[in-house]
Amino acid sequence: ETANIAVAANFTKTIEAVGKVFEKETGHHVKFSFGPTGKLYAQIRNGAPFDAFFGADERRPKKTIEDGNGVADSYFVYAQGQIVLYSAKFPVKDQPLDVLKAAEFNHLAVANPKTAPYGERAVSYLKSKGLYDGVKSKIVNGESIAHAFQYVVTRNAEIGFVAMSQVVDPQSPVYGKGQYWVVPQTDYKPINQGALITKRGKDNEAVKAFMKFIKTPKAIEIIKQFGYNVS
Amino acid sequence: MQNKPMMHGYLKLKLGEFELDSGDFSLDLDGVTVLFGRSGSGKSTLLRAMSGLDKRTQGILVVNGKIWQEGSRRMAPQARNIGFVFQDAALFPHMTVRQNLNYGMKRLPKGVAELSDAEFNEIVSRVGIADKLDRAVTYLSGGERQRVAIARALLSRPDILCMDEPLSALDWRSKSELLALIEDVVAAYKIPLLYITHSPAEVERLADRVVFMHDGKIETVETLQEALARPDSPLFAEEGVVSVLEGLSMPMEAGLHPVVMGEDRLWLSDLSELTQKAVRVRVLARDVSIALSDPKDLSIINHFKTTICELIPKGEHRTLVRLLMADGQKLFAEVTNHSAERLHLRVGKTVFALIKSVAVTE
Amino acid sequence: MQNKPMMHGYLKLKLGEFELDSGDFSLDLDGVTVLFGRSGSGKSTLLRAMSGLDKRTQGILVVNGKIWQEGSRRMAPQARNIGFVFQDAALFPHMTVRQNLNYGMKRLPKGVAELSDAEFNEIVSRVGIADKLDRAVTYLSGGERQRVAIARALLSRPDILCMDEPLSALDWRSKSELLALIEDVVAAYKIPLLYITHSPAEVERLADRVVFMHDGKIETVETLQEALARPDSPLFAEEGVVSVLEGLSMPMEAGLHPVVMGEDRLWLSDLSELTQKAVRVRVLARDVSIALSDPKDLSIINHFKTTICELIPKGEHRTLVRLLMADGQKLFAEVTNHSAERLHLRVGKTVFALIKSVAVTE
Amino acid sequence: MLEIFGTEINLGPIWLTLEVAAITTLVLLVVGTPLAWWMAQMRSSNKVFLEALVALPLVLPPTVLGFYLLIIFNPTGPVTEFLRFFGFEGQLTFSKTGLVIGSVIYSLPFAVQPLMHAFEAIPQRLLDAAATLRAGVLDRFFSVVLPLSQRGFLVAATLTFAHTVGEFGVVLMVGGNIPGETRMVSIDIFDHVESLEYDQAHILSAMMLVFALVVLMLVYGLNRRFGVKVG
Amino acid sequence: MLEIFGTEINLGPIWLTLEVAAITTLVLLVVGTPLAWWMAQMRSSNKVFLEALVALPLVLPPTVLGFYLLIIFNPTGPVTEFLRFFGFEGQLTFSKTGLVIGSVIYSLPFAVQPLMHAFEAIPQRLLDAAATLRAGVLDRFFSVVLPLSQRGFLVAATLTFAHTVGEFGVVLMVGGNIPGETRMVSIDIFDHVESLEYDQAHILSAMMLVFALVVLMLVYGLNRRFGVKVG
Ligand SMILES: Nc1ncnc2c1ncn2[C@@H]1O[C@H](COP(=O)(O)OP(=O)(O)OP(=O)(O)O)[C@@H](O)[C@H]1O
Ligand SMILES: Nc1ncnc2c1ncn2[C@@H]1O[C@H](COP(=O)(O)OP(=O)(O)OP(=O)(O)O)[C@@H](O)[C@H]1O
Ligand SMILES: [Mg+2]
Ligand SMILES: [Mg+2]
Repeated sequence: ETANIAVAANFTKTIEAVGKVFEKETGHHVKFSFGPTGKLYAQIRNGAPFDAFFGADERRPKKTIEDGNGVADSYFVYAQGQIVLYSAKFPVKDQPLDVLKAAEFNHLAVANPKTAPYGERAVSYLKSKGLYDGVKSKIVNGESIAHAFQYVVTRNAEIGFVAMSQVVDPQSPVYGKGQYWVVPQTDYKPINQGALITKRGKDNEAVKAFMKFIKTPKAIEIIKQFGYNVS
Repeated sequence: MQNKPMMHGYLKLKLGEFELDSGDFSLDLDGVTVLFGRSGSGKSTLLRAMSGLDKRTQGILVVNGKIWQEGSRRMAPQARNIGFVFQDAALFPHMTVRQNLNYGMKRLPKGVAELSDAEFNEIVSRVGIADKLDRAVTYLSGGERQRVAIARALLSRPDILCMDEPLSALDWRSKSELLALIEDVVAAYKIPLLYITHSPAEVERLADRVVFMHDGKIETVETLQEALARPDSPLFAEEGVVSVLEGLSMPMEAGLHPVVMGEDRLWLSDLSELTQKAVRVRVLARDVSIALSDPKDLSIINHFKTTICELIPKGEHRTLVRLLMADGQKLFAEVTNHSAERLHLRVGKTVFALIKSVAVTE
Repeated sequence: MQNKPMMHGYLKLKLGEFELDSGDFSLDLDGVTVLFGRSGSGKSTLLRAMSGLDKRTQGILVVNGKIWQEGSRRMAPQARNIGFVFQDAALFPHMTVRQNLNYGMKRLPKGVAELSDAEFNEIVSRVGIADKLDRAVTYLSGGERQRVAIARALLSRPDILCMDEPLSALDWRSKSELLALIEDVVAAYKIPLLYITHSPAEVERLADRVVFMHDGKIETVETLQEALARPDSPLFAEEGVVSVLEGLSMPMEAGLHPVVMGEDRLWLSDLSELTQKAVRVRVLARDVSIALSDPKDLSIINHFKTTICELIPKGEHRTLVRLLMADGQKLFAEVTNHSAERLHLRVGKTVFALIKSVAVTE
Repeated sequence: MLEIFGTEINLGPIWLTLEVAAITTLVLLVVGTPLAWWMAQMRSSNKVFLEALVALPLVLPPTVLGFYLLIIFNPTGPVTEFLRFFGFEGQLTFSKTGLVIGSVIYSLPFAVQPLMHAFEAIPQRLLDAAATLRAGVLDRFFSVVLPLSQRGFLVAATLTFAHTVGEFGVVLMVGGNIPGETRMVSIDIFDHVESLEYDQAHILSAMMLVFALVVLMLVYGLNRRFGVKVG
Repeated sequence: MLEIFGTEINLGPIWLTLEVAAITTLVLLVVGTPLAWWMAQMRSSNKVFLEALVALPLVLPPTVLGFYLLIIFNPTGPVTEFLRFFGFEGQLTFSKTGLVIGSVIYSLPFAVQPLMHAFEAIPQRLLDAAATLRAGVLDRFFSVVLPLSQRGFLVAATLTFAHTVGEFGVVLMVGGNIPGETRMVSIDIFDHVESLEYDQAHILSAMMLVFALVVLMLVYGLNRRFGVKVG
């Protein structure tokens, strides 16, 4: 059987890796559609043929269930994103707070706090440390965490809050270059990424199997490799 | 019982400041009808209105019993079976000459046979574009474009032909070749022709009737005879008064064509083979001289004994003399007042009319 | 020491199958030079090449000592100070008539004064568009467009005027009004004019010299006198042979203008006030009759005693008689062979030439 | 699958893109031609309104336009209901149909504006001449108007085609990014960028550029060879 | 800030959008006119290549185009270095300059194609007539070509303007979505949609549509009143 699964864009690579293993092990087939979480939400609300929905936050998957488009008890948190501060130029690994305080950079890339949980957590972290006002005028908003990362990669922003998954990936263009500092998990609310089975996928065996598979240690191992936490 | 082909109606068309307001008119639709009038008098506008090419036309137009226009409802031009040669040719720039010609031929109404290849070739070569058939039309010379437009209209076998100054950009030789062609086609296929020209020579050669236009109005519709009989006819404005005489042509003698008019014979030195028996010749009044006696040792060969029936002072020291020929036809002679006095010309006097040169019109 | 204004060169221009290849030519740049030739012979192409309007022109062109073209390098047309009246008017559709006229006036070269309002008004009203100045040009009639184009070129005060069949779409009255205007402007401002026309009447009226073209080549360049002296001149193709006589005009007597030619007097019944003392009159050979004795009771007023100096058989049963007038000028008469025999015309014989009608050319 | 410089490239999205772009161009020419002709002939003041209306799809950001299309073409919405009535089965969104509909609406101005412009430039006297040669309205249109507006059609077709190829927002929203079904190459590139597979993104982009360059040069070259100049 | 139906609307992005769209249109007309004229006059086969090149920005998805612009315009890249050489200070990305540059490149085909089309339709004989009336090349251009290609300019300007207003991908990518500086209304609407603030999205979209409709109607109305028909 085949399942169509809508996945938040930031999780693209990870879930493809998981999916490959899943397909090999179960013989089921999964097709992933990627997009911004809000867009996926709107699509499901308007009859998109998705059997499951992996969001980038908790809010929009939960809202899908509230709307009556999801299977109520299928919701779970499949991964937690980790924020890192990355720069190719500044010594963020050793003195992250000094760098932020000095604010000698032109641009600090952050995902849009309004639409991306990574951005929202990064901003609230800055605020909690009293650093926000100092860097506020330097912030450039990427529409998603991937977009914020592109700012940094292309050196348009000298420094930025990006996702752990983006710097630990051996294929990443910044892999082994520059410095990054993992923002302590304790300093921000966890970025829970929630998933659920949609009403359409209720009876889809492949989806059920996949949801089960993603909670197995094997899958969790892969997810962790890509820089996510799984609690 | 078949009615005579006719076009009658009343057409109005307001274009900016100009207003066409034809007045009631009625035209026989056979042979050639010429629209004549000064530049800007509305000839093109009237012809377009008659052809249904302007949506804003108002009025009524009935052709051969069919209603072409009633109020602002008009029959579409493509349904009228009209051939039109535009003042500026209006060739299709995306087609070769041949494709332009074929355009109308491919759209013949049912029941009308296409022209044979021989007929096609004849028209094309007489129009003088046989060697240009496969050229793009964009770079034709002014005269070449007009010739293609004429051929295109002729080949589309319309029920009525309209031509808007089709010969204006041509040298006289092309002009006279095409005039002959137009005459032949009109005669052979019996297509009535509506024709705009500024040239009185073309009018006299082609016209059966003339529509005189002035300031957007039709002033009069006259047969060519009537138009020529009036000494003040606008046709004469350029070359002066003209008489048109009718007669029967006879076989050639000593390089001259005799044309018999009652007892008189007019000798035509015209070169062309006269195919028709009944001919029409055109004599400029200023080409007619008057002698009191029949002069013998003179190179002028045409001497007619005539009676003066009217002396019309023309101003500018000229007198127009209307002469009655033996067979009753009228002939105008223009002389200076000085000569008229010297020769004591009076109404009723018998004089000899000497005609130097003569042109055949039909 | 100033040289005579001249244009000389050799122009080549290949357009598709047509090839302009002028050959060496050399023209005096004063008065009016007419390009004459059949439709498609390359008149428009040559004029465009002379004006620098076609980039593909090759050859050499030197005007008043300045090099306008050398090889494929050409001086830009806007630098040549040429006024051009195009065969199809080429008015700017986004401007009113007045704006079209102003276009050239606003771009006078330094040192050339703009025409005064009075001069502007005169030209505009003589061209006959005074009441149309504020109209959009899009809907002008064919003749109106040509008139605007003529006025536009005249008002731009060029050093050389080029006109490509500027009068073809006009009625004869507008034609003759505009011819008079063109003559006046050319004379008053001393602008040399290059002029294309198909009408021999226009040639005879305007031309100082004629460039005969055939098949893309300049056949000959002749003064009008030379062109008219040749009995086989292409100018005569339509109306037959023409003689042009020169004389001095005298004050009017009894409504007639005497023109003195040596001992002879030619009586002109021409209406117009003759401003010039030296006049040129044009006589069609077929308007000249020959009498053996001086006829008395005849309305023909012009009788000249002449000597036959040549008899030219013209074929088609016609003979062209070249007559020597008392003052040495040549006069052609055309008679039928039949008349020539009847009158026993021989070279050396003294005959009377009767001239019925006469037109003044200049 | 194709391997270029050691990088695997999935050709599916490319074919899909070309197919959708071709269909969209075709549909737009077929639909846009009469519309443009009708508008070119209009003299009333409605014309102004219509002209503005046709240009509107440009004003909304594609994702937003997509969002509204999603709402309008919702499987329980009025449009789908209406089509059901005529025996239509299936769904307008999340399918190739959806992609085409979205692209057609989004590219409408690119087709209609140049066509209208071209139609308006055709001299009335040529249409008059055709009418006197017995060509009816349709006949005139096909024999005179069409060939003389060749250049306009070319502009319309290339703008539409290229625009559909590069379209992203609308097709992402209406199509749903389902692999093998609605994943167009623009989305594919974007996915690669998101998942840090820059190599694939570069290669795909380069392929599209080269392909487009070749196609456009061919089209323009042919036009230059066989084109007509009016006026 | 404006309150409509109890929903707060931030007008800043709207003004910015109009400003950027206006500047872009202006720049494109100024840059595109000589380019289009030059191309219209060209007879060599380079023309075909240039035509295709001009159409290329259409082929890349805007976000991808934006991504490449990010790479090209990065503050240590050659373009910026080159401009620095001429005294340019500051950064091409994350600024209004960047937005305008991005929009100009992206909308280039919409300006150049209709202009070129219009220029090519101008009858040579009118240019000849102008030349014989002593108008030089530039003079001819301004006195004959420009007024006669009015319709082409109109199409070019409205397509460019509308397209820039609705532009999303490129400005999102290059701009940095900095509130008050580079947040255009298209991004604003998108953000509202993403964060499920549908009311704001609807209101903003409606405002843009109505505004665009009015502007376009005005423009087309004026053109109809003062327009010239050639041919
Ligand atoms: N659409 C229009 N709007 C305004 N005026 C017009 C329009 N069409 C024609 N006219 C005017 O109507 C008058 C008659 O034009 P028309 O073309 O019928 O003249 P014409 O007799 O054919 O002249 P010509 O012999 O010069 O061709 C002209 O003065 C012309 O300017
Ligand atoms: N661009 C071109 N390409 C091909 N042939 C051309 C081009 N321009 C002109 N010709 C041809 O050159 C010949 C001469 O044209 P031109 O316009 O000079 O003739 P013309 O003497 O002015 O004739 P008319 O009296 O009919 O105006 C014509 O046969 C024409 O078809
Ligand atoms: Mg007319
Ligand atoms: Mg010519």
